Amino acid sequence: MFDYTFAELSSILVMQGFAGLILFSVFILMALGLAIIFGQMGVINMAHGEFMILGAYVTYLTSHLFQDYLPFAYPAYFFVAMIFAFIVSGALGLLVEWVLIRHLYARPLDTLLATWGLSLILQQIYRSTFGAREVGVELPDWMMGSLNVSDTIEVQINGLFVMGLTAAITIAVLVLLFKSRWGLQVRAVTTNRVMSGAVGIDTRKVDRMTFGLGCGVAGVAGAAFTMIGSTGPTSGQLYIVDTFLVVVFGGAQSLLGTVASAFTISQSQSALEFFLSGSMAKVITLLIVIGLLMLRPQGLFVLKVRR
Amino acid sequence: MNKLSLRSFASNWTGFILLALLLLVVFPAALDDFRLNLVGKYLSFGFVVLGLVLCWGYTGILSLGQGIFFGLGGYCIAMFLKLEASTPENTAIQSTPGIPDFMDWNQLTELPFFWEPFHSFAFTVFAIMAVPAAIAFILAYAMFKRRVGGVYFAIITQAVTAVLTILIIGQQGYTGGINGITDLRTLLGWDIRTDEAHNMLYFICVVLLLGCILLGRFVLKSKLGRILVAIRDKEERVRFSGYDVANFKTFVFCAAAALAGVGGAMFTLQVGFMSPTIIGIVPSIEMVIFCALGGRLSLIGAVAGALIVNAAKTTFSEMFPELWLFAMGGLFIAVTLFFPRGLAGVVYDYVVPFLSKVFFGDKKTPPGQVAAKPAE
Amino acid sequence: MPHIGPVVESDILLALEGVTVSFDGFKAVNDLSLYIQKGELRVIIGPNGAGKTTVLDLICGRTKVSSGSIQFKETEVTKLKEHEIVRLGIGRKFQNPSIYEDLTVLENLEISYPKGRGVFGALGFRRTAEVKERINEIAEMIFLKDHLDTKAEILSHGQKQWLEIGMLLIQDPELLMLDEPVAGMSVAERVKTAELLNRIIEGRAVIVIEHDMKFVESIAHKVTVLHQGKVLAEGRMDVVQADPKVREVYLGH
Amino acid sequence: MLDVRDLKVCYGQSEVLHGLDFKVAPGEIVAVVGRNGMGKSTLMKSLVGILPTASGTVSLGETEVQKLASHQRVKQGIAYVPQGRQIFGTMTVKENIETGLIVSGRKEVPEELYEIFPILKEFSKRRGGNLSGGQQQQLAIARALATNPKVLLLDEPTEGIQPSIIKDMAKVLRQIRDMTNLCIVVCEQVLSFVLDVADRILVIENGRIVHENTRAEVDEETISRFLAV
Repeated sequence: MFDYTFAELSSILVMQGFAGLILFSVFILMALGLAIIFGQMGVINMAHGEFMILGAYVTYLTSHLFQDYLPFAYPAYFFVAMIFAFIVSGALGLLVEWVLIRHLYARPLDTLLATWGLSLILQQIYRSTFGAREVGVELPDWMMGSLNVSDTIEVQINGLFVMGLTAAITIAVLVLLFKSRWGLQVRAVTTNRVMSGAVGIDTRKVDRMTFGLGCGVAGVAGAAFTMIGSTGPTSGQLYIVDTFLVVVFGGAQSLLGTVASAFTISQSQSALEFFLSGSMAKVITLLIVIGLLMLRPQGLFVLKVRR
Repeated sequence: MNKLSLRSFASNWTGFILLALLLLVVFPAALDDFRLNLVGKYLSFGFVVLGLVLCWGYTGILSLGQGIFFGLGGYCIAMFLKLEASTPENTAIQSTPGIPDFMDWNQLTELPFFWEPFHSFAFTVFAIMAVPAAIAFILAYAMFKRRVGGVYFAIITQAVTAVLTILIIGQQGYTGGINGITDLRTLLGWDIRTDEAHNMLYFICVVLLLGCILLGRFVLKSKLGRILVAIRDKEERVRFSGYDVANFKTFVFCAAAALAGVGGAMFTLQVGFMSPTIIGIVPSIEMVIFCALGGRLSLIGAVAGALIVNAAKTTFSEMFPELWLFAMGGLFIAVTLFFPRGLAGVVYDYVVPFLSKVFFGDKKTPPGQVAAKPAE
Repeated sequence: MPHIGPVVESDILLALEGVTVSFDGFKAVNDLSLYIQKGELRVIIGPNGAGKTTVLDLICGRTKVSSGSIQFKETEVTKLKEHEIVRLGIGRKFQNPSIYEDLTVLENLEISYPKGRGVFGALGFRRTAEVKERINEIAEMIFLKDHLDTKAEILSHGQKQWLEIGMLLIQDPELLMLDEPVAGMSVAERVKTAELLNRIIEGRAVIVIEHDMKFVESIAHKVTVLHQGKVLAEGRMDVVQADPKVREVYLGH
Repeated sequence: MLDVRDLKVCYGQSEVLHGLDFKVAPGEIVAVVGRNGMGKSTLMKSLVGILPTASGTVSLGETEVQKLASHQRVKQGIAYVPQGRQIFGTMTVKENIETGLIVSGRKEVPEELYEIFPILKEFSKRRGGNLSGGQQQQLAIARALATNPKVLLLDEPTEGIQPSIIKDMAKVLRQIRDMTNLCIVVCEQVLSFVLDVADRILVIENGRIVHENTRAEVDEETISRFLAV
């Protein structure tokens, strides 16, 4: 690496940083919903990736709908798709909670197995419906192209858009959790489930809504995901392990911890990619995270609760 | 309810004898060479599920990384076989004769140092169990001393699986990459590709497996077995009875890894190759479902589970490839929701009481007359 | 009543000195000092939240001290792991009976038998005549001789309490700590338990946390009253009962 | 208002309450006294539905509630201030009170609550965990009152609180009773507080009511004998 000039080196670093930010966005999008469900309810949802992919497929379908029937509104289709994605994934989440998850709250390891089964079924449904090949959406014109920051640095607009969207979704979830009545109930139930019931909160309903919301957020994440990559039946599986590590590493109950750990992991991975091959970078990142978890089993950010 | 306690199950031999008869007499008599070899392949997963019964069913440690230990055992024997197959005469056309072909393709000119010991058969046999156990030890000791458990441990085993799989795929020159180690021919000069060899290997596999079942029984019937249950149900009390819980958990996790390693070696011998597709995250979690379906508290049941799910997989994915994932996913859900103790649980709760009612006309099954469901 | 009077240095079995533990700023135990002599039976009483259970947690290593020292037989135990403290000779009974529900009474006692505590020791452990004899002896003492093959989960609440006491006795600890040993017991069971305790305290020190004052009167040598993590009063039962500070804490004015 | 008949409650397989009978009229304050471990907390928890009822009935006016889940009982008008207060420590004072509003669907914290507990208005943005013990107790009571109850259950409200504040608490509870005519059941072992606050006293021992009397007729010596160290 000593062959580079300083300017080249710094622009490479910026580009790597930008790639890291996109990875960061993907992690955040996946991890937000997971953190809501795992952090607040203690449920391991291995089908989370499939809920996300569902959102991506909904976006794909919506884009075709617009192409065929509303071509004039095509530039705006994404925003409609995002809403659809939230509704469809969220509704499926509510159903799954009612049929499956509520019977397994006392058995966290079993939720892991049952939701894995669910993920296999969903994958096959996607494969039967959309085919095994990956599908992509056509980006509206305004999202194409890239911005030239300097002679050697350019950034893609769709990447920037996804980052902005990620920030918006994160803020929306934070606002929902800290400002809404639903968030109030969720935080109460997380702090003290028994006492929440005794002040009149319907804890079962809160559980169902929380699971549904976590899945809905995954759906929106899937919609955003279509802007930077194509979607296949097994795309969801690619990120599930990393995402769980992000959530666990951040401290399961802290959303800010999730954001911080997603940032750390994504940046270190993309920085390492500069020196090593992609797979070795991933190996080393994962090993570092595992090592740190041995030192701090509760994660980076432990919420201090006085009982 | 006419439930039999799990202990009366563990203490009776009917299930074991039926399984032994089925594997040693019925299958060899009824199946052709090809099918028998397939059963042998399925049975190599039986070793893995025995380990899962010990560490998941009895101790409560769910590992989503057994595939890796299976793979490590398989790679150990595959390296030995590959070296035996890569004589300078056989590899004369390579630019560097005498090293495995994939190394040559990847411009290696010399055998990597960690391959050297695998010239020795004795070392290989040792490594098949020791390498998985050593990796398991490093992971388990660190985690259990820090009291990381439950779902956290499960997720971390999965992450470790991801790491090792990526490493094996990425380091093509040393491991054969995504294709794995293929074209294995002879074991100490004995051609393992013939039908006779397959039959012989089948019997070796069955005898080893039955031996491991007995070993598992020995562990579960000892005081150690009861301590494992105690750890699963009330870890803190065990600490306050003066035991170092982390040591026990580490032991059982390592034992499970070593068993998986033996299974991997038997797999490689019977199938003739080892590759990353057999051992990643997805296969690892499938191994858990073999165990869950058969019964996570039953050694015999779990082995039966491995046979049934694998046989179903072969049949289904030949006939209705579309339906296989539905069936598999449905299995995961149904077993966890309705039959947490798996088939073995069904057998002891319903089949045995029913049989004893039919044959003995009594309501209570006398211990010792418990029939086990045939494996298939 | 034995062992009341000036403390002789060499007689001290357990010494807590200046022990403090805080949870997020809240001091559950505050600069507490407590000495237990060999062969003494000490009852700790105090209102809810006074830190009684926390003191036992500190001694047996379940909670780590924030500052201060705890010495047992002149060994500092604050840095030891739970199982190491048990092996030194401290046994602990929890407030809610903590037994292995899935195992029989016999197996519960066998697991607690202080041999074969390593992994391979446990693997090679055999139920010898000596072990059986010891188990029978204990089972008889805790009134469960006829229930050796009963699964622990179907025992009555009182029997579970006895079983847990038995699991400690089989280890023959020098210091026995019992957290509310008669909670949830019927009157008849209480009487039997008092009898049992009076028998097992011979030759060892015992710390009991208890609320049932009749029961305390029937067993106590010396009483320590805790209040807000500190020792409020200490001494003979009748003296403590007459102490105005104690009356205020319990009764108000 | 509150009518409890032959209430039996079990922990696992052992029965802790062996059939309690009592009634509380609207506007009445009843104190349940007894030493630790005699079943007071169990009674409170079973009334609010945290512990299941083994047999017997609990009625609120005309409605039987013993089969309902906690939040449904709260909706029917039972409010609960637990032992140790159990406020939501990481949430602000205002948010803590708002959790009690959910059941009635109200949005704003009623001004009356702040009038009763002015300190809570002042500290409404602070985290509950950072309040002193006495302030937390006020918060726990305010949170319970926010559910608009007919019956208020308090489990050892004086635990860990300075004697000077205990005096005030009795006054506040009587004030609340006068304002809303709700009935109050309070479990206690501090006799002075009991005598300050209660209209009627029940003594519970080993899961049974062993003594019952009105405040006017109560003999302090008798009660203190039940509580004595």
